Amino acid sequence: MSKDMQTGTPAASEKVAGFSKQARQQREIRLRRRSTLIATVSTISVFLAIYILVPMAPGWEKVQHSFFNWEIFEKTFPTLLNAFLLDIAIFAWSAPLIAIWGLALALARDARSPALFPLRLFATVYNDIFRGVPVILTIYLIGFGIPGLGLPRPWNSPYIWGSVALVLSYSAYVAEVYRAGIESIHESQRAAAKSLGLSHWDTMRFIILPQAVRRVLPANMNNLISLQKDVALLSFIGPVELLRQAGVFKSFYANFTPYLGAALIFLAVTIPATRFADSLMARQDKERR
Amino acid sequence: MSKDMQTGTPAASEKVAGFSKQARQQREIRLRRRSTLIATVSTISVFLAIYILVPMAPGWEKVQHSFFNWEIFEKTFPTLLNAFLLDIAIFAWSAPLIAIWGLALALARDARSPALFPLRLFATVYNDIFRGVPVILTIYLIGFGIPGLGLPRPWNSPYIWGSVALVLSYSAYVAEVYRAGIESIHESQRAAAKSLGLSHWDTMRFIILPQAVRRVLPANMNNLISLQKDVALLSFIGPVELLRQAGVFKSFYANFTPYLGAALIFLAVTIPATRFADSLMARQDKERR
Amino acid sequence: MTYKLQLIDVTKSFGTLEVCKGISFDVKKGELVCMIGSSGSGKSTLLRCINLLEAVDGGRILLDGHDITDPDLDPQPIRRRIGIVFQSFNLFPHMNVMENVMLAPRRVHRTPKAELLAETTALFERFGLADRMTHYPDQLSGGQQQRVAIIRALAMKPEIMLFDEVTSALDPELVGEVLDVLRKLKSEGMTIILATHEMGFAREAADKICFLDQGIIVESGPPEQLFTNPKQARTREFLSRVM
Amino acid sequence: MTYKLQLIDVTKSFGTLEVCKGISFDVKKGELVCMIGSSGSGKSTLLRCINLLEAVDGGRILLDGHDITDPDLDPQPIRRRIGIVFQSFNLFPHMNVMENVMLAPRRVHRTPKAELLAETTALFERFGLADRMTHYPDQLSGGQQQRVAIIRALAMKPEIMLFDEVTSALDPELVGEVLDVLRKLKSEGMTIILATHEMGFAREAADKICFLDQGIIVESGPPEQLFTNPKQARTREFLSRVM
Amino acid sequence: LAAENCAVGKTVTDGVLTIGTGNPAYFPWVIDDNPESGQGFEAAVAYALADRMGFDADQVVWTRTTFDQAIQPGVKDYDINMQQYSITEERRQTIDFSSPYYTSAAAVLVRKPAVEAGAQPNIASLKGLKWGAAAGTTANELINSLIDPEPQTLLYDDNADITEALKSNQIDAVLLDLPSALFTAAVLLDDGVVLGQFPSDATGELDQFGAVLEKGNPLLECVDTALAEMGADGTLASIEARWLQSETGVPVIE
Ligand SMILES: Nc1ncnc2c1ncn2[C@@H]1O[C@H](COP(=O)(O)OP(=O)(O)OP(=O)(O)O)[C@@H](O)[C@H]1O
Ligand SMILES: Nc1ncnc2c1ncn2[C@@H]1O[C@H](COP(=O)(O)OP(=O)(O)OP(=O)(O)O)[C@@H](O)[C@H]1O
Ligand SMILES: [Mg+2]
Ligand SMILES: [Mg+2]
Repeated sequence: MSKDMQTGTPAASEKVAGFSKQARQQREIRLRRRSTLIATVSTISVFLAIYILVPMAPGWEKVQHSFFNWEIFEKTFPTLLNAFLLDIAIFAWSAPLIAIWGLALALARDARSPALFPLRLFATVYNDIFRGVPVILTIYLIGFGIPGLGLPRPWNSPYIWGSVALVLSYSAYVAEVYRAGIESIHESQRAAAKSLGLSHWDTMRFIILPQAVRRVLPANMNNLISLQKDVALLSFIGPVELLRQAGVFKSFYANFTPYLGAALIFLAVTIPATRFADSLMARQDKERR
Repeated sequence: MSKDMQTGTPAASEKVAGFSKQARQQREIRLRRRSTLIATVSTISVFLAIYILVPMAPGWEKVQHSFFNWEIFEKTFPTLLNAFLLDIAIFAWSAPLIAIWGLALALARDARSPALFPLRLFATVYNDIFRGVPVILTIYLIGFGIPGLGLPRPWNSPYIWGSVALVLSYSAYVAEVYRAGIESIHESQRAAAKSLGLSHWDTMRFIILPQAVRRVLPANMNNLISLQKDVALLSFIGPVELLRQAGVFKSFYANFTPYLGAALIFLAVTIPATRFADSLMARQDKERR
Repeated sequence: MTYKLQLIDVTKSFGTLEVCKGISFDVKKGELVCMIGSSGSGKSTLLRCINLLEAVDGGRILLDGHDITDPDLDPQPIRRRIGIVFQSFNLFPHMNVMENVMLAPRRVHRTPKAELLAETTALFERFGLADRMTHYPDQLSGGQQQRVAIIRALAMKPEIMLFDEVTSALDPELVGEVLDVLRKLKSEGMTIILATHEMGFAREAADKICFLDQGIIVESGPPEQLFTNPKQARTREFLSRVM
Repeated sequence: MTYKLQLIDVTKSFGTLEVCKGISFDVKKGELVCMIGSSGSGKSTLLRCINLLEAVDGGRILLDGHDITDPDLDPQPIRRRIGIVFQSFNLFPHMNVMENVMLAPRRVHRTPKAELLAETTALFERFGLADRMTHYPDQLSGGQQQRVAIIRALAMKPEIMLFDEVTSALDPELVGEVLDVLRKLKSEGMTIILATHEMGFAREAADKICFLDQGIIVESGPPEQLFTNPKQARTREFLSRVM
Repeated sequence: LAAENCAVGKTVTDGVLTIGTGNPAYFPWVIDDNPESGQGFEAAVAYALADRMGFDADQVVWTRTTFDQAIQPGVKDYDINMQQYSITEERRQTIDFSSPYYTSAAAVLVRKPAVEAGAQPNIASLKGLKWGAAAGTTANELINSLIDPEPQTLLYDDNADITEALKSNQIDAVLLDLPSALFTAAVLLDDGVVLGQFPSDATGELDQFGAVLEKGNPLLECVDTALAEMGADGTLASIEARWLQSETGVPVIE
């Protein structure tokens, strides 16, 4: 039937043959090549311009000496890398605690029985406070303050109390993310669970949480990336992690190149992590459509 | 018809009268009262317990002296408030710049012509770098580095370059938020605009951006709140704003009460702002359903 | 006592919006009652009230002669006796359909696993989905999903089934398979209340039609009478629009 | 030259998925052609190809005898000659409906404001929406929204109108008002291509029906023939499922 | 450690004297950030002090703390901490100080361009400069009380930051203890100039360095006794002469 129609169509166009698949593909390849060429040329010229113009600034040599000093970079980088292990360690023990405590806070904010009102109030006030105060201030207050209360030796360590400060701060953010996830689960899912006779807690445990936690994974990945960077703030109360080590080198050599090294180390971790979070997010968006 | 049916129904239940609206309401009021009572009692008892038990802790007097020292609070708070004016000023001139530059970056990442590839590449790399490096490092590198290039006096001010560092860092976050907003606009809206013959730029300007910007308002509010807190990091390159002023007092009196004062000032700004952002978000979620 | 379910002057408001303004009707055991009416007339709300997902403001709902709107009653055991299937978002997307079906009996009835598995498999076989038991909801067509939702409700062994426009979100081709399941349930003696826009099905399968408009039952009766000879002007107008 | 639009052996793939496998048909001026077929058969994709929202992989599309698939052509002037209305998400939610309609003529045709206002008002009046011009889309019912979407496309003075299941997302009661608009357009001589599930309307109003299945036109012809006496087994099967 | 020694049982670790210093520790107080060598003024004082208290050199352990860390309240993980802490009444509320081991003049450090622009060692001229100081130190107080400059003073975490701010011309002048000022001018800056120093009667007690101890630490008496002896027998003076540059030649500010 369709064959019939096709031959029945009068060849009215000037281009009787149309554009064959091959012709079309070749044209496309040509177009793409041209684009690539334009892109390459314009990119190279922009970078060349930067490369040539910046060093012409009057203070460039000084800046180069202070910020892009290869000699100092070489000398300090291995130690910096080593100091980064401490960042990783702090991150490694803080992150699970944040996940757990954040979830507990989210559930507390969702508590419905009137007898649990203090719990709900507590969680609300808690989240307000710890999201409202800069992390660095929380670290100062808790990291310096609590040990100042006269705790005996191993228990007054800034590692402990700095991590506690991080956990307290970040769990507030994570709790809000969980809560958003819990609230984003369509009302009908709760209704369906309820109509089957499932209890409030069973509904939470089997229906809402598994979906909510998965849905907010990208948002929590972003929180993790922020955490990885904010671990550096612990340096202000003593622990010699990456940022502090860079600061020590900076003080010692009176040169900022170690900070550049620190920035590179951070980038090496955060860029792949961010990419991963973005791809998670993109995949999720796609699925939802 | 329905009247008929109602009287035709046999009064089979034991409770012939059913629960009248009044009876139901009264029961509900009673229930609600009971809940309120339970809530009040449990809240009060929890706080009472805290109020009585905490001062019995061994180190309480020291804590009170170091953290809740009314005398020092009184002495330092006015100066702290005054220092906060600087935070507000830095925030006030940085925020609009961040909004504009962030939007420009988002549009650059969305650029489609091959000749604009360097722009797209630039925006991508830019966002990766500035989201990957801790803000404090960016502030050090730019706040000290650029003035070191030999700029003449009013142009090398740490206020300027600290703010520039903030703008550069935060616009990367804001750009990502805008981009998510742009991508969240349903494909069909673009298709509808395209099918009407609108150009790429007209589609962006009249169709996509107005919707996207509105949609990401809550997310950007959250960025603003973070910014308000991170303004404090400028203190590391010189400006004596709230956090630094509190630190100076802390060193001077060897007492943490000034930090508590600073925390209170931050909370006074961030809690209402967070509440506002949350309510924006909630309203938006509701609308979308 | 032959009535399975009776609604007596049920009222329900959301804030100032009165959605049900005194609704009364009754359903005998094994009957299939269809509720029709335009969007916003209160059909869904009424079904949610019967399932106790919403608390009524006034009036009574009697299940086997017992008032189930008593606010002192625990709603959970009552809900188990009444199955409901919604228009969409029915299934739990993170579980395969077998887990979807087995969750509630396992948690609520504490049925032993082996017994439950046998029962579930039997149900899936009965409704022609035995080969899909380990699929996830989004791997199934809309019609299959709705059939699984029905199976899930049946697994709790309810005495009444409520259906809220279960075919509205489906492609026209998939409507038939779900309606077939309803026919089968009716033939097996299930008591059914159904809100629907499928006038053809309502006419063919229902024992009674209730036409709702703006929160009241304007007219009700057997389908032949209501469709061929509606008494009320409002009913006539509505039917002319949708048929 | 009597054909307004001709498709000759059009093919289109998404990755490895061949959605159109060589589709040919033609539309005369003033004709109303209906495309029917199950979900995923490629109806929407075909309409999007005609509107140049998707680039075809092979074959040709002739508008008034000129090939519009030439990749060197600027697609914008061609798109203006072809109006399209989608199933949903049609209107721009942040503008009132008058602004929705006036945006494109203002930006593309640069029509002077006064003239445009008069034209737009006339259009709204013609389709019975004169009192809704300052409403926002979400203040209108689905049917009214679709009518505005049609008005918006008409404001660009297109030569052909494409409709992609414009009634599928509507409540059954609202379907009628949109179909009335289509009837009116046809009676005014507009050339129309329509993908639809409304078999009743297709039968009544179409000049030609094309039945698509898995990316090819299985059968096409005048509605009486196709509905009463389909030649292909696949057509018969499809019709039995949806009617 | 002899049983009759006053430090017995009073140190963090028995038989060992733990001394805190900065991270890094700055020249000329500690040379090459290596206090164990005993090189540098504070390192030398520390070993002499330890010796007086009955600890051998190998019984001395160093630990690092930030400036802020050392003056926070609470249990310390060092016995004494020496990093140029000025003794103040306010700080005494929370921590204990030994008697001073050094009295430093407060010196004004600038760069050549400022001198060429007319900066002079008198209050009137200093008032117009843009000042910087280290945040945790008493320098900020001194600037306010002695100079009261017109532009707002900028505060930094450490000397390196201050130096960078000077280099990039964000500030004109900083107030440091004289040895640090001399060192910074000579080593860290190409064109540093120590413009002048304040007479010690102007600065009051703010320029006396003492070792920090935990509040109520019984070791304090021990340390004070030892320091008093070292002052009396000229030990402190000879260490100072060895490690700290002569202060003559820096003009006194009127
Ligand atoms: N939770 C709620 N809060 C406020 N209003 C509600 C709520 N649920 C329903 N309504 C309102 O009650 C009215 C009746 O809604 P209902 O869903 O019962 O109608 P319906 O007959 O099922 O319509 P449809 O055919 O569209 O499903 C509507 O106006 C609706 O907006
Ligand atoms: N942008 C795209 N990328 C990949 N696959 C697509 C895309 N658009 C459509 N498809 C696929 O092409 C096939 C045909 O889709 P199309 O929307 O044209 O069908 P349809 O006949 O309009 O169906 P419906 O009745 O559901 O609207 C489907 O399998 C669909 O998943
Ligand atoms: Mg409904
Ligand atoms: Mg389609």
